[in-house]
Amino acid sequence: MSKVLSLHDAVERHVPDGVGLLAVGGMHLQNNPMALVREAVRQQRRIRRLLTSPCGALNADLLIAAGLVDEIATSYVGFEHLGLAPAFRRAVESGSLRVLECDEAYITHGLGAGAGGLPFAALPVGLEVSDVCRANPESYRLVEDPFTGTQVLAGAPLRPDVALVHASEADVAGNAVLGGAHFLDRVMALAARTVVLQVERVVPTEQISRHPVGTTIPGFLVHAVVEIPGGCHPTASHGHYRTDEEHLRRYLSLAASADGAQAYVDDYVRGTTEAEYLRAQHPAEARHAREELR
Amino acid sequence: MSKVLSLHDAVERHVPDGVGLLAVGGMHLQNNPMALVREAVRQQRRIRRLLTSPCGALNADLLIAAGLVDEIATSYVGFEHLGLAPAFRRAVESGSLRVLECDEAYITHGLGAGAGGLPFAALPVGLEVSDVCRANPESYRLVEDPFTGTQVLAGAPLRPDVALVHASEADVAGNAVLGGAHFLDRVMALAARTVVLQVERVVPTEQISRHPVGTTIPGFLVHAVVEIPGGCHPTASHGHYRTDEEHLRRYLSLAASADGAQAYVDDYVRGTTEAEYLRAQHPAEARHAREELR
Amino acid sequence: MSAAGRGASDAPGAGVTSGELMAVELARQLRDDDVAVMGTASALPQVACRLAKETHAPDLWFVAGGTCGVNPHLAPAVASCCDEDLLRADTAVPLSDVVLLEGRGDVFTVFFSGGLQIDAHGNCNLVCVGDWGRPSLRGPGTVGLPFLARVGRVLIYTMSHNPRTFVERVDFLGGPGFLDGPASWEAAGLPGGGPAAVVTPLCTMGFDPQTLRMRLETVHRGVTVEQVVDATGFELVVPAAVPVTPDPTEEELTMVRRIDSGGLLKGH
Amino acid sequence: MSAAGRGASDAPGAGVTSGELMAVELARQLRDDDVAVMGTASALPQVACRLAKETHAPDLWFVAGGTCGVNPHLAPAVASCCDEDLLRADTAVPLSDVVLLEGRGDVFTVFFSGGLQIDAHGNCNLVCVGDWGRPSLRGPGTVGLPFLARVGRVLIYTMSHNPRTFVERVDFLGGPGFLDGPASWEAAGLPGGGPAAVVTPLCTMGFDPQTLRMRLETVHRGVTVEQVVDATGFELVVPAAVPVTPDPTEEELTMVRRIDSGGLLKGH
Repeated sequence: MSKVLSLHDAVERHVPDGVGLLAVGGMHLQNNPMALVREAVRQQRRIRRLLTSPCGALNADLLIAAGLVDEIATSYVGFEHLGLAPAFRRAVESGSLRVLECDEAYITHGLGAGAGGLPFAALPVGLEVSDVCRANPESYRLVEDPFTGTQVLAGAPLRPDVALVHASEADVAGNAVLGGAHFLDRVMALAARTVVLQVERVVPTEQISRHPVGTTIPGFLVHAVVEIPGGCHPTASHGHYRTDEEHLRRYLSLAASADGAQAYVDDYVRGTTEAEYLRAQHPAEARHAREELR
Repeated sequence: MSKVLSLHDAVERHVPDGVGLLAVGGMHLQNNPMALVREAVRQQRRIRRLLTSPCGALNADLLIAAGLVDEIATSYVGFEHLGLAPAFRRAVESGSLRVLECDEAYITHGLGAGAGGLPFAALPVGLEVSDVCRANPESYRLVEDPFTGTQVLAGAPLRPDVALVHASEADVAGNAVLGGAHFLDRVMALAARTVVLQVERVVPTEQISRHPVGTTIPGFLVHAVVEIPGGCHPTASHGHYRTDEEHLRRYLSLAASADGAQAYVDDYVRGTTEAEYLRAQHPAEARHAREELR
Repeated sequence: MSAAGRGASDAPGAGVTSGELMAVELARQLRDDDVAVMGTASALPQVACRLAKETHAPDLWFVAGGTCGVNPHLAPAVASCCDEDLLRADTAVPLSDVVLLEGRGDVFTVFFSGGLQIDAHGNCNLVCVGDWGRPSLRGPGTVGLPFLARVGRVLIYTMSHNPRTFVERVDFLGGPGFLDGPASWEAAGLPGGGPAAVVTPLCTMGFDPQTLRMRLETVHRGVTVEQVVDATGFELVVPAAVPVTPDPTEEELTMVRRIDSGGLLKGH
Repeated sequence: MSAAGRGASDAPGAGVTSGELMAVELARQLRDDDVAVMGTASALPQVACRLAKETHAPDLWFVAGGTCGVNPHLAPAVASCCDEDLLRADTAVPLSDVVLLEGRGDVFTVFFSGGLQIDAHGNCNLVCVGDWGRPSLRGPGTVGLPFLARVGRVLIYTMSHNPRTFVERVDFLGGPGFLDGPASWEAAGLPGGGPAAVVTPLCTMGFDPQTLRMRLETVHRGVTVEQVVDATGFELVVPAAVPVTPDPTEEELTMVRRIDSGGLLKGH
């Protein structure tokens, strides 16, 4: 049974309005599953809690700009060398967005605990001195190490209800190949109850089979596959295209004000179909292929 | 600086006599780093505690047959469809080998905890009903989950002093490619203080660079590389040769008695160099190449 | 028809071996929405899964633990769960990921199990016979059997149906079945569903819903109920009527033999 | 020579920019047996590591966190730590493995850090200015900075040497330096070695071994001690003699510009 769905149907069926914990894959300005994120904006999906990989960027900021996020669990939202995240900043500074302050270790090990059905993740000694755990007592607690008797930090398991993840290619059964870096995308897919994949292309299973152990996501974890070449734009897709920094700068400059952010959401997301957006913003000529990354 | 060493020097320098926790890679009848194991027998390295991947085979049984192992932490020592492990059986039944009874979950997550500097690994609810944790109170303890207040099982971190691991190829800096399945070999390499790699061939770095993320062991974890084509014999080496079941059956039949085990160790290990052994037991014609696995 | 089921020579139908029949019986336990995982020496469940996938359960997933090939193509099936041929598969994952997912509990719906000892409540033991501290027989270990506590349905299989294997209570509880029966099973509140079926060269068994003890369901052609009772070291629940296990269809048999073209199930 | 170091136009030597000089200064901190890791927006430490590796530290290892390329070849260096070009490297590992190894504590000997705020004891803050609950400036977050507590040597760099960045005490302790000084540092008993150096467009600093407060080591050519003191929002330890930072050699400069052929460090 094919899991390939249209962008509309994938979001409609698998991203419920008011989703409890929605995880968005990719990292910094790369491999953000932007087509899925934009569609969630078009379908006005309210997100009770959003989780980023250690470093979120437009995948988080756009959802926040669209006013859809109640809370965010993150260790970073920003645009790396391009600047701070304007909607995230504004929402936190104005008190309209609650932050579950996390660090990279907790996000990684918390997702690992979610994937493994582990009750919690004990974290390395020393991490308890940062203020992160005090800012987020919901996710971090102290626990007595039963082997040494000392108090150590524990992180709650992270079990996303839905993960939106980009992969280079997948077959119709959902077996997917990560092109290039993995970031936390494999771990996110292992931990989430529902995985919606956005891919550059759907390929025959034989093409997936050729990839070695450790580079793929098995289809039994995947609920929907959306083929949408270019769909990470304006972020990069490893092996397919680079970050469109010009477009991101335009976003940053618009989103610097609440009105501008609204205008961006209206003009580039709500007021346009994904196909129209990509045709206008990300023509196929802007893409390349580095097969060796895949 | 090249890390390539002769078999003799690698073991002499990196496997101390009386090593505290020695981990042996591979699983069942595949990818056992037998050349390193045989050399440890030739150099009479006493092992205070031996750790197998979830399933050890000849890698453990031979060291036990040679009388070198005080204790073993394992979830399985056997020869899969070929039968039980004769030296392991005899040693445990006679009380000369102490067993730290483990299960696959603990070995995997315990090594993960070792790799991550985590104080311990909280284990999935339900695993506490098996007798494994009661048989091994040193490695398993109960801990109060600080998020739910319930008692859950915790496993002590596994930090091998030395790991002996097979890989398909490596460069002189120790960057290695696992051919075929990973078993727990990557995790073992991540967790061990010292990693000694046995490889089918040493290749230029450019050849390692072509392999995608998730299939390699980075050289900064590796202390020595030993090039020894055929060195997993009589176990298989994924992508290079299959299990020599005939030889293994000979081992099993000999090792069924203590004297026979001694005779095997004398004839096939102590009384022969590695080169002589391979020439006699595992001629190059017995090998093949499945490049697509690498 | 001869009264057996324990060898190629005297099996029912067109020379069907016990192994072949067991593969078919295990396949019948599998559903289209299952995700199954198996471990050590798992030629039988490999064949069963591939057969189910090519017949009534095309969307079934199965993972050959060890190598962790996902839906291995199996032409032919292999004896070792770590054989490189299992990487001829739709895809493959690292073992450490499979161990993670075994703990998640809601990914794998079927776990194949077995043991040196299997007891009346479906508990499995691959560790030892006798006292753990000084066993009369030391087995290999528990491997992943403690995960049975968390999986939807446990399918138990063994080629050894005799009173040494089928005991009232395992000497070492490695893979939990229904523990000591209804009271202890309820008290433990385990996330898993417990054992669902036990397939041997003599018969297929399930569990009595009241007592959670093993119950005879069908006897393989040529085997009598009395033979099964004699070969079982505990008091088996035997219903008034015990049908004969349905013979493999021509299609099933042809397919099993294509999947097992190396004849691994021929010798059993 | 002009009195600056903050722009390409008025840098010392043959048009050496602050970024280029800082890369050279960071490279000088690296040793042949180091294994270094860096994260977000790390063009500068990328170049520093590659430079060190091609000069005095050929056996140095460095990992560009994010993409996790190992010894990326960097021709040219890239602005984003997640750029696919960082996979042009000796090898690469999954991020989850790098996070594991950061926790192990004995693998990475050098961790590059920075922040919106860096305080007198080398603590770093990338989370917020003002009260965390209602910040006047919300920064991106802590990323992996809490790991600073476990690493051998922390190398801090920033392009912003001003009193808003260099504060007496960080408003949010994300990346631990020497905490609140010797007493608290000793009490915490952290496994790591703490911050080792701070490199800015104006100067290179270390830490006073008695007070564990930041201490001026060298000023970059054209910068005065007074300028540094004015640009620092806390009382800096200033030794009697502060030498000028050694100029990059011709070889270093040529190499930096080859590694940074895209000119990322030119604009700074």
